[in-house]
Formats: sequence, structure tokens, C-alpha cells
Amino acid sequence: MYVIQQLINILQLGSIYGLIALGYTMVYGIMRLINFAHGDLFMVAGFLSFILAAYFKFPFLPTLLICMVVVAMMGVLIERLAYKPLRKAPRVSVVITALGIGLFLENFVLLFYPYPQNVPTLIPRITWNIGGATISYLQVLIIGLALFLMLTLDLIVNHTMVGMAMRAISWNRVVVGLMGVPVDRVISITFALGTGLGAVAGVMYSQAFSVIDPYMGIVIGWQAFICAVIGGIGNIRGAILGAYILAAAQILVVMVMPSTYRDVVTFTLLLVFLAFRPYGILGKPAVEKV
Amino acid sequence: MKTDEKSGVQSPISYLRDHRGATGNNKLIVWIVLIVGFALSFAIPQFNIVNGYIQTIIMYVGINIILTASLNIVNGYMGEFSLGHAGFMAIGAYVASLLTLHVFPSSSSFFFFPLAVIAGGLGAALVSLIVAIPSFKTRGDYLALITLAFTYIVKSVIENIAAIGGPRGIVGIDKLTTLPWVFFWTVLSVWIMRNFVYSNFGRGVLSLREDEVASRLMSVNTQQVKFLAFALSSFFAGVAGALFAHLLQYINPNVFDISKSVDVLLMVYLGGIGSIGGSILGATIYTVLLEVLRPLGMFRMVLMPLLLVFLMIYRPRGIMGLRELRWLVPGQELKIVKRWRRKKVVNDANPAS
Amino acid sequence: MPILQAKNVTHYFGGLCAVSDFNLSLEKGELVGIIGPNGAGKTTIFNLITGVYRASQGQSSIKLNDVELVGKAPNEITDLGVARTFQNIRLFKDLSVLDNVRIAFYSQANYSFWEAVSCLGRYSREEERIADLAMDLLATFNLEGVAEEVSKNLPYGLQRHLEIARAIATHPKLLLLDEPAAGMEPAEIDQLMEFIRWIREKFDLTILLVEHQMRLVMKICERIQVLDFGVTIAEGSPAQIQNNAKVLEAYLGTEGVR
Amino acid sequence: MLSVQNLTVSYGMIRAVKDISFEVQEGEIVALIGANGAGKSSTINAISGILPYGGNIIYRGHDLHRMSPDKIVELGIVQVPEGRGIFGNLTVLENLRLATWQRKNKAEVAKDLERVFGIFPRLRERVKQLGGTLSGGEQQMLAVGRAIMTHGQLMLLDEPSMGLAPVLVQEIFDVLKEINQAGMTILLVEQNANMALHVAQHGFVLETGKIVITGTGPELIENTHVRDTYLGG
Amino acid sequence: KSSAALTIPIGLNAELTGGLPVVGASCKNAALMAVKEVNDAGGLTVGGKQYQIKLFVEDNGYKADQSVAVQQKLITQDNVVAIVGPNASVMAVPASEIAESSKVLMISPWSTNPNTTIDSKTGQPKKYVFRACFIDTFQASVDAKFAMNKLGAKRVAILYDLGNDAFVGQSTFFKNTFTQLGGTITDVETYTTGDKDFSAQFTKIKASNPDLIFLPSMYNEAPVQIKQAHALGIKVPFLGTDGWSSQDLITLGGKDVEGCFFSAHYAPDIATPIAQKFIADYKTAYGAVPDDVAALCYDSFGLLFQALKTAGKVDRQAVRDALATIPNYQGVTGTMQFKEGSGDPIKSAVMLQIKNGKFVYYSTAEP
Ligand SMILES: Nc1ncnc2c1ncn2[C@@H]1O[C@H](COP(=O)(O)OP(=O)(O)OP(=O)(O)O)[C@@H](O)[C@H]1O
Ligand SMILES: Nc1ncnc2c1ncn2[C@@H]1O[C@H](COP(=O)(O)OP(=O)(O)OP(=O)(O)O)[C@@H](O)[C@H]1O
Ligand SMILES: [Mg+2]
Ligand SMILES: [Mg+2]
Repeated sequence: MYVIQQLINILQLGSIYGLIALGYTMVYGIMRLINFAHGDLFMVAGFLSFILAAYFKFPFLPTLLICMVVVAMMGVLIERLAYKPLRKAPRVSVVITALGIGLFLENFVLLFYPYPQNVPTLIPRITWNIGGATISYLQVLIIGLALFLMLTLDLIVNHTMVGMAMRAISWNRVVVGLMGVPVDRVISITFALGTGLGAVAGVMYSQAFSVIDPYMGIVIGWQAFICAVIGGIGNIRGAILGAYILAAAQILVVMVMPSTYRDVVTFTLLLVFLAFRPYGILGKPAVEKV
Repeated sequence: MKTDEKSGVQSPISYLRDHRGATGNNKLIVWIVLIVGFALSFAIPQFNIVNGYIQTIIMYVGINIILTASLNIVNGYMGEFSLGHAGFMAIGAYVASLLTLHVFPSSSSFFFFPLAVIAGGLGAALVSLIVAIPSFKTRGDYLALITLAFTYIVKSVIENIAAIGGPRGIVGIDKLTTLPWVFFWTVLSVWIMRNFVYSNFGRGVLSLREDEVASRLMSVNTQQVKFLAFALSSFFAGVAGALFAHLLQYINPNVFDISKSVDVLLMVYLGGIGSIGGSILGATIYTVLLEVLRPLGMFRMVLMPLLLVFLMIYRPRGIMGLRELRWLVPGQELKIVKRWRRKKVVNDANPAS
Repeated sequence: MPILQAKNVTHYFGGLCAVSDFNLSLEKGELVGIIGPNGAGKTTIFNLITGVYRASQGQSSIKLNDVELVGKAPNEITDLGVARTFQNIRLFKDLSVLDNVRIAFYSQANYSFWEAVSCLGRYSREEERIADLAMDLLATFNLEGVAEEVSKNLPYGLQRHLEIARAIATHPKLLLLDEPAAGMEPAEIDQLMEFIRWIREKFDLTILLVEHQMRLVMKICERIQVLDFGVTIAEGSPAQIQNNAKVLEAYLGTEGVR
Repeated sequence: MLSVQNLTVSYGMIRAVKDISFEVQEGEIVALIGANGAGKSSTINAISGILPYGGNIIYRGHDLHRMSPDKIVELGIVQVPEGRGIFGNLTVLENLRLATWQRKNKAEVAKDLERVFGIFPRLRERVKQLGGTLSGGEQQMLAVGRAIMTHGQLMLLDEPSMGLAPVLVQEIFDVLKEINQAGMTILLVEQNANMALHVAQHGFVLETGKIVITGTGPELIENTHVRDTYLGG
Repeated sequence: KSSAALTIPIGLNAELTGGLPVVGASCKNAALMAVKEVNDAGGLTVGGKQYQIKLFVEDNGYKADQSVAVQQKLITQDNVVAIVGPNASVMAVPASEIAESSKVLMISPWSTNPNTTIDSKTGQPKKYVFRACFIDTFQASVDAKFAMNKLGAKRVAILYDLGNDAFVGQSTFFKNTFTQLGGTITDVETYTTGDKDFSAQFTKIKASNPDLIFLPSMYNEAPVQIKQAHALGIKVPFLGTDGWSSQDLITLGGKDVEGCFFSAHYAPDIATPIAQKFIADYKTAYGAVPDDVAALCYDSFGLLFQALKTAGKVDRQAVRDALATIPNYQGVTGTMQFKEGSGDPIKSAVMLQIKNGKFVYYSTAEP
């Protein structure tokens, strides 16, 4: 029962990481941009869901949909205003801009909500008992959603024209236009999808942990970034895989040794792992023909 | 001495062109600045020319210059994206503080403090191997992850060692960091990093940023270069950490979290990558601006990131952007073509030699 | 004794055999061309010689003056005396022309890290020496006027010249040129031909050349080896190659050389 | 069909193309030749909407000014860019498929795909290989193949023969003639003036951003200046 | 008339942004209230003259280096007579070094780390550093005794934040006291600041089968933690420390925190008249029940004003000396008086229970 419970824990934590990591990977895969504002958009989604649920008494599904749409629009807007002018600039300039946007979002939300908030429960608290271990409806939902979104995204990116265009943009943006592809629109779709996913993560997270604060995007955002890279950044399936691996590592370490060693051991394992697979699980080194 | 024999091609910004025409008498100005600065660094605390608060900020500026310039070696000159500077800083801070607290006698700190600072730097440089070795195999965002993981590891290791205070940190560190010391270390660090950047090794680092494959095929020992760049960069992060600890008089693992790395990162890119002068400006402007905007209270933290974003949009390469302040470039470097021409004229005149 | 001796060199990309049982022997001072259809494995051979790719070990052997190159790092191989240019120009784009050349002097700078950071000892003397050498080299290539220009702003032809200058700065015995005439018009190709002959004399080089411009290959190569699908299909003097039926079919085309 | 009037292209302070005008008639092959850095690519890129420019470019009555590249493709102008511009992370097939972004008719797309594979059998062998690992020649075939898949009426080719084996250069030019006969108008930028002028009905010689000589293909071949510098005496 | 008014500059060094904005906000609210009360009443009479209090509020951003800069700014630029704050020990310890070396009185409302007031070099108390709260060791032993004697716990598991020095200290002291009393610690688990998922730790704790869980954590963490524990089927009670004492604990925790106990600095429901007035005023001004930090911060100002009056002159040294010898100050958080030659007050702790969505007084622990 103990082990089963921990396995469920791994699945839940991994799914939460995964939902955010997907957004990172998505935007990275296309724009070669580590969107460090992603964690904060996730946070914004959490607060939005709080506002909708607490003040306007929206039920779950509308809340989720509105959050997705609004945050996706924010993502697109941020891309238009802050990243697009930097299309010709070095890659890091955009990364730094993203960091700046992230800091701005955090502190902006902080102006209005300096106190942590309690998000109303929108999902019925049903729990099942499996041989002493408990699993809730919410957990099942989160896990299912993570896997579903991963498969959907994978389908979009690898098997549709838009996905193909996205991958082509990541290689050579100018030439994509010469193929008759509206580059700006594809980039907007990418950001909409990526941040929309972050919004899903934000809403589900707020339901799972109920307490939200303006800084929650940072910690979990960095962790999700790590997941995306372990999986091979830019790779959709890799993101989910990386998320479950990081979650498993963190929880297993706690299981077998004092939890004070959790970070040391997890991150050392990570370094060792990268020494053998320098480009993550499913990542490939950029093909470069000399 | 503009040489325009070629036609048709002009360069938009040629970073060398910017210090073309620089002459030897810059040297004089530099010396004057140094001497006056050093004298002031003694006089200010002695005669309280400015108040303690401003003195503290000046010292932060100095320490931040060291941090920024050293991170610029890896992030700007080598073109990597390291997120682990706070980790190296932590190592420097801990090593130096433990030495001044428990090993060195506190009586002759004038002699021992620099030793402790150097030891802090060396400690950080040694540990930087952990990051340098994976960098032989991978780069870019994967290396960013490695450095990020490294920060977590450093923090967590310190938290787990009760003997060095664990999460409670180290208290009661002597306030050995003074204005003259900060001035001295800042000048020394900038000078050494400048020398490195304009040496054979520095050019090797630059070539890595431009094209790693080509640079190996042009005989650059990339492993050596990466190793040196990481070691030097972390050494000075360690030095800055040591100075920081002896200014704060208290350190704990939380002081060196990712947000510290992010701060330094922002200063580097604000000032401009691949430019020591940029680092000096970036660190100064960022640190001073944060203080100047203090009266805005909460809005300060909303305004600062916005300013940064605007700056990035209008100057994507930072304030200096690959260019260098003229007086930071070694005179020798500026005169290569001129000297060579003169020599050639002489040689052509007497072919016997 | 041959300066370069490659035996049974084989290389796979996944399942694709890009080079198979390649043999080559170069005498000192020779100028040899490798031609062959696109994708025949020519660039791959350059990459194998210079250590960018590692030839499948065990059977392959590439010896420079009897020193085995297989298994060595690219910079070690360069230090042993092999230099190259690239099919797609790979200059250090944002650096000045002078710096491009000075970087290639990396292993010839005789001063330590400590001397560098302290500006002491041999540092200044060596820096001056390298700078002068680099300038001399640029002057030999008529590039001294653009020494301080950022290399990406040079016209294409000059970039090709700079690549060669940079390669020569590493002090090679063997120079590998990968399509040096790509994108040049006939008048320029003629100049380039003279230029290649001239550097061979001046720097005492052995040259191995890959090129699709027959105008150049047929005029300056003393010997030509033809590759197809990673396999050598013909070898000989330009005249022999031009009339080789296999080569005509696989590479030159029915109209032959124009 | 295409009319370029007083075209000027600048990079910051540098003017790469200085006030040139020319026309391309329906069904023609027009060659644009010139040395390195003459401004050939700049001209082509301006037409494709990648570069901002001064002057007017009119295509079948549409003013292309400030039009985005994808809109221009929609009008029927396709470009085979210099350096081929293959998407290295996409397979050969995906590269070809992407070029059909604006095409709705699946059956025609399939037919064109067969046509491309018919012209370049090598591509059929490599459908699953990543574009980035193709050899130079293979990439060039793919680039031309892609342009065919886009199904435009005016094809701009930027140095299609660069880095190709002689036999392939011939092949490519044969293919160009073939697709031209099938109705495609072609604006061909070439260093290989010899080949280009032999297939072209008209030609322009560009030197440091200006058109210095204009004429029909045979006229240019006979021109002494052209003979000396571009045809190699 | 304003130009003629005499003023006393006082500094507030608070964590208004960063990880603990609630603490900073409460502290600032209480400070503004305390100052306003005095000023509205015509000012403070010191040495026969009426002074207006001028408050300099500075944000330390919850960062140690900024805390130092702010402290320097208040002392050397704003020339304050004394400083209240910072609250969190990570900020308070380095700030205390500045206060000590500048010989400026500093009162930390809420820093419970022993090192804040102790000079670790000599082991002697710092001369210029005071606090308005009890210290971690005392609190932890109060909790341990309470767990054993009042709640009858024999087997206790602990979960704490490894990145927070206050909680690390509290856990260690709790563990020591509790085992000395004959209890068993079944499991000790940790996490890192900012973690949101504690399921692995609680699953492990559940397996160790405790009858109480000691949870020294923040008001914004404890609700999440307790909810997760409940979701995992843990039914034993939780015991917390002063980090819990914010109304937010209840807002965030709802039913899940019902019935839990924690040690605190004061009990809003059995307050003395002084405290009741404070609570009422605070409620009118800010619409919320003041938490521990607010109460302690208010008391810090009370102590300071008292010391100023006693000193009879606006002088840093005099104020410090007056404060050190203040007899039985009646504050919101109880009666306090500083130990001989120490900056730590002698004061009691209270145990509170959460009942019907309110903090309810349970018992008092005398020092
Ligand atoms: N990194 C790689 N991964 C997979 N296949 C590769 C890689 N590099 C080259 N190839 C394949 O190996 C074969 C030989 O390539 P190579 O670049 O050596 O050809 P080449 O003879 O230089 O052709 P070209 O004249 O067009 O430059 C080609 O079919 C190419 O697709
Ligand atoms: N991005 C750029 N920035 C600055 N100058 C440029 C840029 N691109 C091209 N140029 C300059 O514009 C001029 C014309 O370039 P263009 O590429 O159009 O020439 P081209 O005729 O196509 O030459 P090539 O045969 O080498 O392809 C050249 O002098 C070139 O150096
Ligand atoms: Mg090749
Ligand atoms: Mg061109």
C-alpha cells in the first residue's frame, strides 16, 4: 500500500510538472526560446481561476476554458509586443526579455494579491481506496489530462501541416515564409498553444494545492524547465517523460533516505545522467553538417 | 588612420573600429582614475565623505562588477548560458568565511583576509570542474540546466552539513570587507579578466562562441579553453562571494539562490555581452537604479523589469553590445596594424635586416 | 614516403555507408583532386581526416607522416599539420579578420595562462609576434587593408581567401580545400587557380582539393580520384579522368567538361 | 508578368541594389547574372518580400509593396533561395509537403509529388532522411523540388547550380527547361553564366547594384564584356 | 506650525516584497497605526517637549543584502533614532550586525532566532539589538511539553522546511525536548522552501504511524500541507508554531485546519484591555484581525515610545539604555521585560486552537 501510494504520488506530481513542461518545450521547439515567463503565466492562470471561481462563482469547465483562452491571448500578446521586435536579435536577448516579463508578471500580481489566496474547490472531492492507498478524482483527472494533452500535442506537432511549419520555423524562419506559410500566424499559434497549456496546468494546480501566491510560478517553473530539458528540450514526449522521471526521482529519494538529501541526490543523479546522455532522453544534438 | 583601400564593403558596427584611434595617453587617464579612486576609497570611510549607506552601495557596486564581469566570460565571451553563478559565489563565501572564522587568527586580518578571499576563489574554481567537464560534451540549454542543477546542489549540500551551520548559515563573520579592499579587488579582477580576454586564451573563448567546430579545426584546444574560462569565471565569483560574506557578516544558503544568479544575469545582458566595459556599466546602473527607485516601494519591482524589457527591445545586445570601452582595451591591441605598418616601412627601407 | 596515407577508411551514418574502403596516398608537394557526384562522400573524407568524424576503428587508418590520425581530436590533428577550409564558409563571423587569423595561431602562442592574466613574461613579446605574423599573412593574401573589419562583412570572394589564410596560419603541411571555387565566376576561378598554385609554392604545401568546377580541377590537379557512393571508381591524371567512361556517366555527364 | 521599377535595396547605410528596372514576360526564362555581391540575391529577396525596398514591384497588376512573403507566394511567386534553405530537422518528404501549405487539392499535390520524384529519383530514395544530412547536391534537388510543389507561376531561382556536380548542373538546367515548357516562368540568378544564358530568352547583367547590360540570351553570349568576365573567355 | 514641530525619526525595515509579503504588510500596518496614534494625540513627550514621530518605511525585498543596505540607509542617511525590524531572521541577523556596530537601537518584532541578539563571537548578548518576541528554543520546548502533557502524544513525526532556519531550529529543539520527556520521534521529514507537493513525505510519515505531527511552517504552507495529509488519509492532529499565526491560515485552510494547535505570541480572544483596543482599532483601520507580527510590531513601537519617554532625550544611546531597563511593559502580547543584559524579553507563550474558524485561547506557558 505504501509503495502504491507513492506511485500515485509520483504520477500526480509528474503530471503537474509535465503540464508546465509541455508549454516550455512547445515554445522552445519552435522558437528556440526558453520562455522563462512561462512559469509566471502559469501563475497568472492560477489567479485568474481564483478570480473566476471565487468572485464570479464559475464552475470548473468554464473556468478552465476562460483561463485557457485569456492566458493564451496573453501569451500571444507578449510574443507580439516583447519577443517579435527581437526576431533578429541574438537568442539570449529574448531569453532575458522573457525573464523580465516573468518578473514583471510576478510583481504586478503581487500589487493586487500580496496575500496567498485560497482557490475554491471546483472539482468534487471524490476519493477511491485501492488497497489502503487513496487516489482522488482530481488526481485521475490531472494524470489523464497530462497524458491526453501530450498525445494531442504530439499529434499536432509531428503529424499536421501546422506542426510541420512549426518545426520548420525552428530551423529557418525566413525560408518558411517562402513556402507560403504565414510565419507570424504560426508563431502566434505556437504561443497560444504553449501558454494555453500553461493555463491548464495553472488551473489544475490551483485545484490540487488550493493555495496560490504570486511566486508559485518560479519554483515550479524552474522544476518544469528541468523536466523539459531532461526529456530533451523541444521534444513533446520527452517533456512528459522528463516530468515523471524528475517526480519519481524526488519521491523515491524521499522514500529510501532522509528527505534532507532529496535535492542533493536528485540533482546529482541528474548531472550523472546528463553526463551519459548530454542531450536528454529523447533529445538529439542539433544536426550540423560540417 | 582609417584604411579604406577596399571598396564596396562597409561594416555596420565593427567593434574594433570603435576603439580605433585610441592612443597611449588614455593610459594616463586610467592611471589617474586608479590613483584617485584608491585614495578616495581610503578617504571616504575615514572622513565620512558620503554616508554609510552610500558606502555600502558603492561596495555592492564593486562586488557586482566582479560578479558581472566574471559571468560575462562564460555567458558573453564563450556564448554559454550559465545559471549557476550564485552557486560559485556561495562556495567562495563559505570557504572564506570559515577560514577567517575558524582557521586564520583574527589579529592580523590585513594579511589573512586576502588569503581567505583567494582561497574562496580557488574553492569555487575547483568546484567549477563539475560544470566544465559536462560542457565538453554539451552546450547551450543543456548546459544551462547543468548549471541550474548545480545551484540546487550547492544550496542543498550546504543545508545538509551541520558543521557549517546548515540552513542557519554562518553568523558573526567579521566585517573585513572595506571600501579600499573592494576597490582593490574590483580593479584587480577587471584587470585580470581583461588580460585574459585579450590573450590567446581569450580569443580561443571567443572562437568557441562563434563556431566550435571551426575553432577546433583551427587548433584551438577547446577543452583547455572551456576549462580555463569556467575556472576563471568561477574564481572571481568566489572572490565576490568572499567579499560579500565579509560585508554582510552573515551568510546562509538562501542568500545564494537562483534569484541571485538571475540578478547577475540581468546585469550582464543589461551591460552587454562580450564587453567588460558593459559589465561595469551594467552592474553599476542596475545596482544604483534599484536603490534610486527605492522610494517607489512596491512599484519599483514592477518598473524595473519593464525598463529591462524596453532596453532589450531597443538595444538587444545591451548597452555596450559587443563593443568595448576604449580605455579597457590593451594599448598593444589597438596599435597592431599601425605598428606593423611602421615596422614594414622600416624593413622595406633597409631590406638587409 | 607519402605524407598522407589513408587505408581502408570506412564510415557509416547509421545504416548509410558514406565512405567505404577509401584509400589514398599523397606524396609531399602534390596537388590532388577528389571529385564525384554530390553525396559521394568527399566532404566526409575531409571530416574523417581532420577528426570531425571518427572513422570506424579497427580497420581504418589515416597516417600523416606515419602518425596515426584516427582517434585523435581535431585540434591535435591540426597541430600535426593538417588544415582545411569548409564547403560552407565557417569564419568566426562576428570577429575581425585579424582575430580570425590570430585564433588559428592558438597552439603557436608560447605563453602560459599565468603570463596572460598578469601581462608578464613572454606575454607581450609573443602577442606582438603573433600579431605581426598574422598581419604578414594577411598581407600575403592582400587582406591587410581589411584587417580590422568584421569578417562577415567581407565580400564572398575575400571570405574564401580569408578562410584559406586562416587555415595556413595553423602552419599546415597538408591543406584540404573543400569547394574553394563554389559561387565564383570564371574570371574569379582563374585567379583562384593562380592563387592555389602560388600558396602551394609559397608555403610548401601538399594540397587535397574537392571541387565541382571542372575548369579548376582539370587545370591544376596533378592527379584526380573519383568517388561515387563512397567508393573510388577511377583514379588518374586529368586527361585520363576526362575520358573515363564510368566518370563520364556518373559525374561529368555526356557533354563532358566545358 | 513581373515588372520591377526603380528598385532600391539598402542594408543600413549600404545600398546593395541601386535603382534598377526590368521586366519578365510570361513563359520566359530570364537570367540575372553578376559577380559576387552584385546584388542579385537582394533583388530576388525584395521580390519575395523578405527585404524592404524602395521602388515598385508589380506582379500581374498586384503591387507587392509591404506584402508578406506568404501572400506573395499565394500570388504565385516562389523562390528557391540561395544556399537552398532546406529544413534540416524535417525529412525530405516533410520538406516537400510543407511547400504545399496553400494548396487544397490533394490529388494534384500527389501528382506533383510523383513528378518531383520522377525528376529526382534520388529524393525518392531518401524520403525519410532528415534534410540536414543530405549532401549539397541532394539538398539542391530538394529545394527545386519544393518549389515545384508550391505550384507557382513564377519561379525565382538563386544560384541553383552552386556546388553541384557537372552532371547534375546539366540535369537541373534540363529540368528548368522542362518546367518552363510546362508553363513556368523563371527568373534565374546564376554565376554559371554560360549555362544560364544558354537556356534564357533574356538576360541582365548586374554589377555593383546596377544593371549594366540587357539583351536576349544569344546577344549577351556574344557581348565581349560578358564573354571576358562571366563566360571565361 | 508644522515647521516648528519637532520630529523623532524612526525606521522600519520590513519585508514588503519577496517571499513573505504578508509579514511585511502586517508589520507596516501596525507600525503606521502605532505612529498615527501617537502623532494624533499631539506627539510624544520627551524631556518635556512634544515630538512628532517621523516613520521611514523601507523594503528589504526579503533579501539579506538589501536588508543590510536598508539598515545602513536608515541609520546613516535618514538618521533614525531607532529601527524596528526586520522580522524574518535571515534579514534580521545581518541587519543586527549593522545596528550593533553603528550603535543604533534595533527591535525585531518577530525574529525568533537566538543569533539575532547574541554576538556569536563572544557568546554575549548584543548591546543594541532587542526583540519583542520569545525565542525558538523556548517555543519549541513549550510545544514539546504541550504535546506530551496536554495532548498525550507519545509518538510524534516532524515535517519542516530545510531552507528556513527558524523551522530547522524549532524542529531540533522540539525533538530534543520531546525525547528527553520520554517521547518517541517516529519520523523526521523535510522539504524545500517553495515546495508544494508533500505527498511523498506524508506517505512516509503515515507509514511511521505517529499520533501527532509537529509542523513548524508558515501560515501559507500549513494549510496546503494539512490538506494533503488529510487527502492521504492521515487523521492525527497537527501542532504548529508561531509561523501559523495569521488569519490567512484559516482562510486558506478552512475545515482542514480545524482543531489544530499552535504556539503563539498572543491570544486575540482573551486579550487584555490594551490588546482589545488594539485589535478593535486594527480591525477598523485594516478590516482584519491583527496577526502575531502586527501585534509584536505594535509592541515594538510601544516599547520604543516608552523608552524614549524614559530616556528624556532624543538620543540613540539614551534610548537604548532606557529600553534595556524597562520594567514590566504592558503590551498587546503580554507583559514583558528584558533579561538582565540581554535583548530577549521574558514573556509567556500561549497555545491556540483553531475552533469554528477562529483562533481560540487554550493555555498559557510561562517562561
Ligand atoms: N551527419 C550526417 N548524418 C547522416 N548522413 C550524412 C551526414 N553527413 C553526410 N551524410 C550523408 O553522407 C553522404 C556523403 O556526404 P558528403 O557530405 O561527404 O558528400 P559530398 O561528396 O561532400 O557531396 P557534395 O559534393 O554535395 O558536397 C551523403 O549521402 C549525405 O547525405
Ligand atoms: N545582411 C546584410 N547586411 C549587410 N550587407 C549585406 C547583407 N546582405 C548582403 N549585403 C551586401 O549587399 C551586397 C549585395 O549582396 P547580394 O547578396 O545581393 O549579392 P549577390 O549578387 O547575391 O552575391 P552572391 O553571388 O555572393 O550571392 C553585398 O555587398 C553584400 O555584402
Ligand atoms: Mg561536400
Ligand atoms: Mg546571392
